[in-house]
Amino acid sequence: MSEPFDQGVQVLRQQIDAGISAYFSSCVHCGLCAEACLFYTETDNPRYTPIHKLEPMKKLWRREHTFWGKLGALLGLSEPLTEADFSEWETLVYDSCTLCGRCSMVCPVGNDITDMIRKQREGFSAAGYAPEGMKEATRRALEIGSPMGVTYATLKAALAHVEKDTGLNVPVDRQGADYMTLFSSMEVVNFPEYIAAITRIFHAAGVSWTISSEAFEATNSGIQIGNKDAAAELVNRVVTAAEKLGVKSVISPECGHAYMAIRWEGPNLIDRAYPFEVVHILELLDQLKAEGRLRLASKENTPMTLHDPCQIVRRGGVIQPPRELLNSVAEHFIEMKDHGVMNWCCGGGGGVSANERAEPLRLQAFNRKKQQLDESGVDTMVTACANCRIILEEGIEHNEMDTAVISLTELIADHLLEGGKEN
Amino acid sequence: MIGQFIDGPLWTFSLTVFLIGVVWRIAAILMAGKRPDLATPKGSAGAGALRAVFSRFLPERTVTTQGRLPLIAGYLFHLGLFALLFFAQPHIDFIAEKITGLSWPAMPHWAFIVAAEFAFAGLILLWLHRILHPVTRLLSDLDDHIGAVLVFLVMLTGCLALAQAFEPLRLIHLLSAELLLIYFPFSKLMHAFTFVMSRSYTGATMGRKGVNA
Amino acid sequence: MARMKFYCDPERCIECNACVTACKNENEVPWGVNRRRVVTINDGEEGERSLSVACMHCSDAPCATVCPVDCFYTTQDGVVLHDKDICIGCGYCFYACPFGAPQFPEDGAFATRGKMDKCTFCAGGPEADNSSDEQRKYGSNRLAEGKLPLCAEMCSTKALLAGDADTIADIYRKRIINRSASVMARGVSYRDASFRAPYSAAGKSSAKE
Amino acid sequence: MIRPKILQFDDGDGRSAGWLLLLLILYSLPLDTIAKEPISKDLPAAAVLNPAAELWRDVRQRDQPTTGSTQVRGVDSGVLINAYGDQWRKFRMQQLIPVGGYALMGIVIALAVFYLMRGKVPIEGSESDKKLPRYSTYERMIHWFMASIFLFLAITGLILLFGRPVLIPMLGKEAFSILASACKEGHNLIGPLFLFALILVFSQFVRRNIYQKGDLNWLLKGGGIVGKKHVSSNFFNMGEKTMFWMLVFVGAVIVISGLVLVFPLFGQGREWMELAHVGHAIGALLMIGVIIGHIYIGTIGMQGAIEGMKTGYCDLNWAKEHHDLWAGRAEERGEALSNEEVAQLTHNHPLPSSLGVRTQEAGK
Repeated sequence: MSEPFDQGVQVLRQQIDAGISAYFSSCVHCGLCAEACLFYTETDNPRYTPIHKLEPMKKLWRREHTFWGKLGALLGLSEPLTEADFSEWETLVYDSCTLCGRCSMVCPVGNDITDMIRKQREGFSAAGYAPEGMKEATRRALEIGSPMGVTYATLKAALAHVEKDTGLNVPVDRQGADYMTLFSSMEVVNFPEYIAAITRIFHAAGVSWTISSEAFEATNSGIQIGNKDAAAELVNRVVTAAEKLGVKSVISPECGHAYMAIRWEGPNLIDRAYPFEVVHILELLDQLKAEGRLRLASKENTPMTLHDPCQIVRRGGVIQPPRELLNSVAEHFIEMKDHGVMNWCCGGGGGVSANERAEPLRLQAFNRKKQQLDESGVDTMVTACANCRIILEEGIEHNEMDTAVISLTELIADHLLEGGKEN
Repeated sequence: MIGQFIDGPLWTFSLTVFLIGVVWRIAAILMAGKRPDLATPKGSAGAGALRAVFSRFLPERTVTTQGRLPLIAGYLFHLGLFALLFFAQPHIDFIAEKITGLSWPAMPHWAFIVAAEFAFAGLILLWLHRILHPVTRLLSDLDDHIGAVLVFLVMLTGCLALAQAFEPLRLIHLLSAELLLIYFPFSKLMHAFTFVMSRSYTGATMGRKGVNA
Repeated sequence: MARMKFYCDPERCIECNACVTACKNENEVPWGVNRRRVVTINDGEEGERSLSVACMHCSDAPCATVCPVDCFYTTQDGVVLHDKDICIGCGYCFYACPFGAPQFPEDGAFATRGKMDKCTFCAGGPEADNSSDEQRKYGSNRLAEGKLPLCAEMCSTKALLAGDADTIADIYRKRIINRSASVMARGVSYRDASFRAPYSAAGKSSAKE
Repeated sequence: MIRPKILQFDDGDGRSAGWLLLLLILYSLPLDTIAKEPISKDLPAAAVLNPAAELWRDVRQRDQPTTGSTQVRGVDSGVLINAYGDQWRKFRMQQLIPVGGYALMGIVIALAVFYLMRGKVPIEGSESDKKLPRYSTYERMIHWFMASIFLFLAITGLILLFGRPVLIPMLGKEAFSILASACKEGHNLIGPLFLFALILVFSQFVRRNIYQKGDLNWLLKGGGIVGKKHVSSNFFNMGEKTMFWMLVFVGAVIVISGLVLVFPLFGQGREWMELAHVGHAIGALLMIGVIIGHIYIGTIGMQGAIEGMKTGYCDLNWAKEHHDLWAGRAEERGEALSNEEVAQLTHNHPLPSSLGVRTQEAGK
């Protein structure tokens, strides 16, 4: 037995709290969660049943928290958690779960299966059983500051472009601003339009904002891989920077899991409440619109549908703002069949997008989204998550579909009424 | 001889095991503790918990479209069992005599039997689903089967003793119920109590986030 | 060894239901159970006759033949009794009995009938004579006390006779002899008095047992 | 039949010889069960004219209304003579129990003889490496639901029917009575579920069980029992279809008669109950016989036959041999899956190797 393995078991053991105990005690193996999981519905492979992905943790729980398990351990009858369990379950835990939270919504006894998998990942990563891609991303995040290796230099270059394009000043490290804005590396690298969009919107709405040169990365690979220490370190950077700049609020970017990480997990990771509040960009936009500071002009005539990013909507609670915003710029907003908190995941959340070996399975799982899109009959899909965007575009390309994916923030910026005249 | 044992000491023993076991299990779960959530809540945790406890009695739409029969069977079984456990005249009499001394109005005999039919159909279908559907087949362990078999035995012996005229049949029913009570706290059957906790924990988490779970 | 029988004389029965009441009272039968009943044919019309019917204590009782648990037995007195501890309440005896003697305390859904109950000729059941168990399950055991069934004892017109077949046949024989005479005199036979005509006891006018 | 007492009763008046004969007939009429009883030694014969004989006879011959009025409330309380009770008794005791019992035994013996002669029908092409999906989980669920209900009802029913001649000598009356009560209550309670199962099975399988063109050919060739050649058939063959329709129609008779018997609260009298019992018993015995055959084929009679109902998938070669028309179409549609794929989809835990070997040997 190797040392990381023992450590993994130890970490896993620490994860078992009242919630996990209640969840395992309640699960009656009814299998309904399978129907909620796109990895099961698209493959029909029973191994992808959400609760089955938790067998290793359940094994530990049974052995150490139940009568029969303890008795079996005492008599040497029950098999302990082995390294083989970790290696066998690694793909189930990382490749076939996007932590989308859909299973947690349907479980009849109310188990938060997603939370369980999130916790199980702690043990797996401590034991060293995590996909290379995610390990690398976490390493880069800790060492370089971003899972994709984006440094402030990269951002600075992108900001320079934005300033040139918009003719507006992007405030960096401005003390005492109201809002400190975070980005996901994906936005910096793939969608700098997003930066331009918020620059214009904030300018038009007169928002006092800034970017920290020390902490601009919002994503948190530590959470995805399940490494509490790494996750806490990444959160700490943001908190320190925000406190240093003395901002009132931190804006989470569109990126879904960044919001979940900084808004909901962050304070618990660093063990203290924030002295500032965290808002999602869509929440802020919705608020600006309500206050009349965000004025929009004209509406799109193309029918549009909304892909709800799991971590923003189902696991984040930002449900109405995207709808309000989209309705204000789209004439024909058509909801997909399963939408809002029951929307289907793009297939790339929870670190799956950073996991190369998961790609074939991920593309298979995309069939669910394809089917949803086909049913809605809409060719323009609006979303609010850079990661979803990338995954959706990949899926669309793979299936040779004719669907455009656009960012909601960028769409809003396109319809901004700037200085009284339409842009 | 055996009858007296089943009626007396074994009953007391099984009821004690059941009560202590259930309390112990619930206490063990509660004592494991849960760290307080430090994130500023968007909604009320309490309201979310309360909502989840009740809202999960109704299925999500996605589940209803894909697995109707197990869902219907689940309702048949649970509602039927609940009704006949607490509203059948013999059970009310038994509870009044042996446990609480309280009694309440019973449902008519025919309703008792209809409830039993529902419960039987539900349990048989659920168990068949368990062994026939690839997912549940993969998930199920010995505990699930023992639990199902014990509940089935209690129901079957109860149904066989329906005439309420043969003492041995009543004793077999009582014995199987006692076995079930003894097994209960050590098994998955605990979900009858812990589901409230599971739903509350999840509901509270989601409630804080402002999501109706 | 006696052989117990009921005879009911439709010529005498006045449908007073005293036998029914006596039976119910003596045996404390539950509601819904009628070990004995009086049936009237052509009520209010010409040829009206009433009969008090209960278990006939048949020699080769059909109920006993069809019983799936074999709970019937015939006593040495020729009384057909059954063991309620063995009866499962299936109702087959009721289907087979020509007279509708077997009764059930319930007739609820799902064939919940309870244990069959029927006339015991006031002879109780398999339990010890006049034990409380016997009393509770089957009613009184008058036979063990040397008494005849109360229904017949109560019959005001003596239409209902109970007792050893030989004895009551004798009584009835005498009665019919007398009646033939009255039939001859008054022509009030139930249906076809003429077939009794050849009897030679003409002239007597009052029946005497 | 000698009735000495009657002669004693006769006062010797010569004129009454014909009259006595008439009395004898009269006495015999109302209750032939009594009349037929040979007089046993310990019971003195009650050879006397029943005072009500004339009335009883009239009622029985329907010269008079069979139903009178009475103060006693209850089903059939006004009926003096249970018109078909005796016929029902004779049917039950002289036909149903002996004939039914021997018939069931005969079926079992016939199948045993057939098995000894013919052995297990193997998959001629031996098991292939491909499988066809045959029954969905839902279909298998309702099949086994029906099967478990049917078996429970059949066993409890048979115990009630044959218990007295077969089990009472073994168990004694007291023990058997407990068993019988349990069977009766169980049978009555579970019985209505058979209707539920029947509806589920009917609606799911009816379309595939409609008779088709090739079915007559199948029948003419005896379903392949005569001779060794397999007869062409669709998803279900003629035999299976016939069993299905028997299940539906005979099952309906069983259900309806069962409901008449189990709900004695709609005022149905004994005549209805007796009739229902006859229909119920004949129908049930018939179906039990058919199902014994069905179980035989599914278990020891044919290799690969039960696979579809167990796992949902059947061997491709088996399908081609027994349901060639369907198998051909299914294969064309590309439904065939490799054994590995099926193993992944079903996650069937393989049998312990010793068992697996044995079943394979039996198949060869």
